[in-house]
Amino acid sequence: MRHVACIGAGMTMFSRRLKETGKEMCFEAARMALDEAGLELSDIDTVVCGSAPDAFDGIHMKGENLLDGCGGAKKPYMRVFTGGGTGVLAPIAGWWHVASGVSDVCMVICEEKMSSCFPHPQSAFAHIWDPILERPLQPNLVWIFAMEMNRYMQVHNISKEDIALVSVKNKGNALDHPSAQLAAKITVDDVLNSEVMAWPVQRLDISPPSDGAAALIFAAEDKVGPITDNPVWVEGVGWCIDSTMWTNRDLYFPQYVARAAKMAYRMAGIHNPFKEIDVAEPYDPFDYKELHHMEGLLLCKKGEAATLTKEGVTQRDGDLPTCPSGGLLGVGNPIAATMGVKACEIYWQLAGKAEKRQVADARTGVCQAWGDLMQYSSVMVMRS
Amino acid sequence: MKKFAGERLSSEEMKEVTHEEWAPAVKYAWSCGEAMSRFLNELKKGKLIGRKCHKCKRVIFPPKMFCEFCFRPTDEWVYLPDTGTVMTYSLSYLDKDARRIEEPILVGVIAIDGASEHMGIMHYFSEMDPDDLDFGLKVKAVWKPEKEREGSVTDIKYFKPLEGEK
Amino acid sequence: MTFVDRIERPEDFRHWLGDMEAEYVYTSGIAGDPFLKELKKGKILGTKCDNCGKVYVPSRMYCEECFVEITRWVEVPNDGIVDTYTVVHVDRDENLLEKPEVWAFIRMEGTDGGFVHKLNVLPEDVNIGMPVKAVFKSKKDREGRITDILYFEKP
Amino acid sequence: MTRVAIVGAGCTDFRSITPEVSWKEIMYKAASRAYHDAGVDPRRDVNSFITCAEDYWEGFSIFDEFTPDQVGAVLRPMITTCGDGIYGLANAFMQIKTGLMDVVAVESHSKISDLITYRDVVLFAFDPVYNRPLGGHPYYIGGLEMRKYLQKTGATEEDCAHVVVKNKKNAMKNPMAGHEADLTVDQVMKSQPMFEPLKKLDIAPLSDGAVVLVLACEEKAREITDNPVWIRGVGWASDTCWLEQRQWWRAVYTEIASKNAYKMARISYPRKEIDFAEVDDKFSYKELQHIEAAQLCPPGQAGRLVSEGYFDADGAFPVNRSGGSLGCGNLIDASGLQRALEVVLQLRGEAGSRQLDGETGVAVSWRGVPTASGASIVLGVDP
Repeated sequence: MRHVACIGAGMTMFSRRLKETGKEMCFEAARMALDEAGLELSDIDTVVCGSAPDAFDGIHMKGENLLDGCGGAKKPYMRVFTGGGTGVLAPIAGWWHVASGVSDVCMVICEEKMSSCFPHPQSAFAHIWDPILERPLQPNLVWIFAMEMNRYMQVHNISKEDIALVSVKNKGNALDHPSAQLAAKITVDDVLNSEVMAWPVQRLDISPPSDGAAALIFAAEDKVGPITDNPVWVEGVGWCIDSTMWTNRDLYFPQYVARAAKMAYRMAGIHNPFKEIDVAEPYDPFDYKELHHMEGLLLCKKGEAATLTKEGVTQRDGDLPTCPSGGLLGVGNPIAATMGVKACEIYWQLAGKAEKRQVADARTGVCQAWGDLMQYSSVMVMRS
Repeated sequence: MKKFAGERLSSEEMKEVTHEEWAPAVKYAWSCGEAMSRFLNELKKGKLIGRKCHKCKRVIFPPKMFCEFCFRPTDEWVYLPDTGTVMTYSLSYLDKDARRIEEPILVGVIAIDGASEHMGIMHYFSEMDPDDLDFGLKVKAVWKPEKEREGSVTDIKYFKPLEGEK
Repeated sequence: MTFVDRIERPEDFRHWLGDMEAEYVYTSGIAGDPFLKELKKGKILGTKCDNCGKVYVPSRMYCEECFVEITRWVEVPNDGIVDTYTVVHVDRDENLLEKPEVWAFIRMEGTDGGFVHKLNVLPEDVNIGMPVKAVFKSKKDREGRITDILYFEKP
Repeated sequence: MTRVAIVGAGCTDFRSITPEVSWKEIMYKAASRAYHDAGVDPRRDVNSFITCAEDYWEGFSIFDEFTPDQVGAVLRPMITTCGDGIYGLANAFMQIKTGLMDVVAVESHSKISDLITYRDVVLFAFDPVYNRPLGGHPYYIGGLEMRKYLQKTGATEEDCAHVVVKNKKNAMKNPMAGHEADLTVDQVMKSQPMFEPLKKLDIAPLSDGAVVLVLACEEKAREITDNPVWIRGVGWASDTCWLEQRQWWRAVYTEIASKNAYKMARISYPRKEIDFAEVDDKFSYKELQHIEAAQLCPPGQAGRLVSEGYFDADGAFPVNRSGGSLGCGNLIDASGLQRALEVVLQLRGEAGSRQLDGETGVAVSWRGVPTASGASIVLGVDP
């Protein structure tokens, strides 16, 4: 297994609507990553595209349409797609392209253009359900997150106030992110008074749909020397999927996240995640999910995440800075392109390039993505 | 190329810039196959049916012709009562087109009695005070009249609290 | 045998009807917007990569091979050469068309690109290498779309 | 680094409609046969699972949600590759090469009979601003390509008709095939012109079917089976996606993919070192295009050679002994695994009345209209 390093990252603005086409967004993100790594497209020998439902961009076999913007023309180019988990699974695919020895320098581009689905991506979300068991009930996607949040709150007796703290933290952190779509100084009361969508989920508990793209470049250890003296090494990767039947499991603890995390930690030689990890970017499309995923990532005991948040442990200057980027809640949620605030953020943090968002002396970081019908998770551990 | 590039558009500008509109014809007739065909035909008769795996002893509902834990064919059909327990729930103030509604839609996951732990389906609740909707509530299916049933999960109108519960 | 119980009567098999339909609005993008605005005026634009000199029609925001941003716009004559063509006999539902249509890829002169479009030429008169010219809709019917070009025909 | 072998193969037969199984059940059938063939228990012995699928072929916004249960991947690492089956094999190959995974299952299927509006979905893959607004039947792309191919190589429509006759006849000996037939070149030439010069019989008919292959690292492969089929080389590539930029008559993607696969397999004279091939033939002329792009005959000569019987079952270089897509049926994104499966069966000597002799085979795939993407994989009896 060749040792693999991240040597450059890039991302576009996250916005409810962007003028750029999907291809153009991919180019902007890829060009930023190449510029940061000081490379040209000719230095890249394979390209991986990560993009979530075709139903958002409104193009069947979307990977084929994006390929020239990703720099894939006349190159080995492949798209991987695991729902919301694509944001970290695509970089993991980039990792095995290089670690396997098949490729020396691999560029991973993630893209999502949800604004093409008009007037609201909600109509694309209407088709993620089982056609026989669930679509006849005409469900709204928020229902299942409300049901998971409700169960999580009930088992651990966690209040809405505790959960709202996450939204306040992340939307505040996002004020320091140039791409932020919904950065704002808000209070817990703002969250509790916001419009109820599907109890217990309210408007400010949720991240917005966005357009955006992100890019990350991986290189093999023997190629890193001339390129950069500040590589960030991929130390652990893990991914796991649970049964399709989300109605057949207890939703209070994400078992599949724990399995993906254990896989990554075993590979990275991490035995006490809370102590050994300096910065974490769990997937936070909803505020309760950051807590749910901190527990899934074994960063704390079940039900303890809310307490840590209340004690400020997850602040940028806390013992375990969590979502210093501002996450999906603050910067935006372009599904696959959330790689920009997860994998790319951890790279920038560990390379000391996070500017105003920089966490002091961070050496080991973990990023995580989550998706499908509350059943998929991908985890990557990096170390500088 | 500047960093964090991108030109934001407001919803009005979206239609001012040159653009294309399209609504694809994408229609399906999914083959329900063995398990779902039987499941739907039984719903039409007002019955719930599951499959049992003799190796792990689980009664799987909704039914599958294979057990995903043991990766082997499931062994027998098992009829199940139309009562169950609320595993989780939500009160939705958005209808299917994400428009706000005053009266919430009560929806949740019901673990069906007789099936293994947690084996449930999502469905509506009604004929009850929303405040009574809680974890562990015992509920019973309310069916459409037989002649209106067509073999669909909507042959069950909703679940309501079991008598004597509330 | 994969399953231990099988349905024996074909009429017991069910099919479930459904769709995956939604409405879509596609922005034409940073390079597409100026191209279609000029097309509406009956003019065809391309973009030229300063690095390798390639002229892209339709216009592009970046060069595919040099992977650098392109900002140079060039006007392109409405004339092209038929690079390849086909005579289409069926519509999208595979019903026979009353009159077969001629579709072609027309390479625009002096560029590395062109248009996939229809030809207003009889099937028997078409051949590869034949010069053709873009014919636009009347000014008032144009909408800033690729369909503002009605078809290509002999100059 | 370890070498990688295919140790198990399973498939359903290829039929135009399969009303008796749902998409879950057709995947389960192929998977249970593959695991039985390899003698492995997916719940214990398989470390990673890969599915190749696209949302709109299946009818779900996120099809990845609906795949784990039926291949035995519940609470296991699994991904969906949006590509042809050979792209899935490439991902499995890389996962095993890293040493992180020992045994990986790759699944791909077609349940295209469930999709009512196939042509509208194919058109939905076209560029929404520059190509799709013109509408029409999306297969006109095939007509444009075939015309240019015939012009550039001097091949004739009769040569393409020979491909159809050869493949549908080959399929007569393939019990899994769904579109076998004894045809004459004249019959093909007289079939309904659709997108001249592409005629109705030049187009492979759609078909349902599922294929699962089980891959293993060298150590596990020797434990699992005594006749593993080794992956000597794999490559995948895309030409530009713009119709306006494309080389209409050359399969550039196969040129790049095959070059990479041969480099990995240390093959310098493909025509001599490879014994037979299974190449994509969703349209008749594509087989000729892919044979030339994969360096399996001199450039521009495939048309002449196919008419001379050079690629027949008993010819100098058999191509598509299985019957190809024209004979078995077009499995859309599972076509790559359909091609690779035949090469595996041939190399294991399990091709029955279709058996060829040979120690190295290549499978070449194309993702269909409107893409210019494809993959190539070189398999051999020894590593």
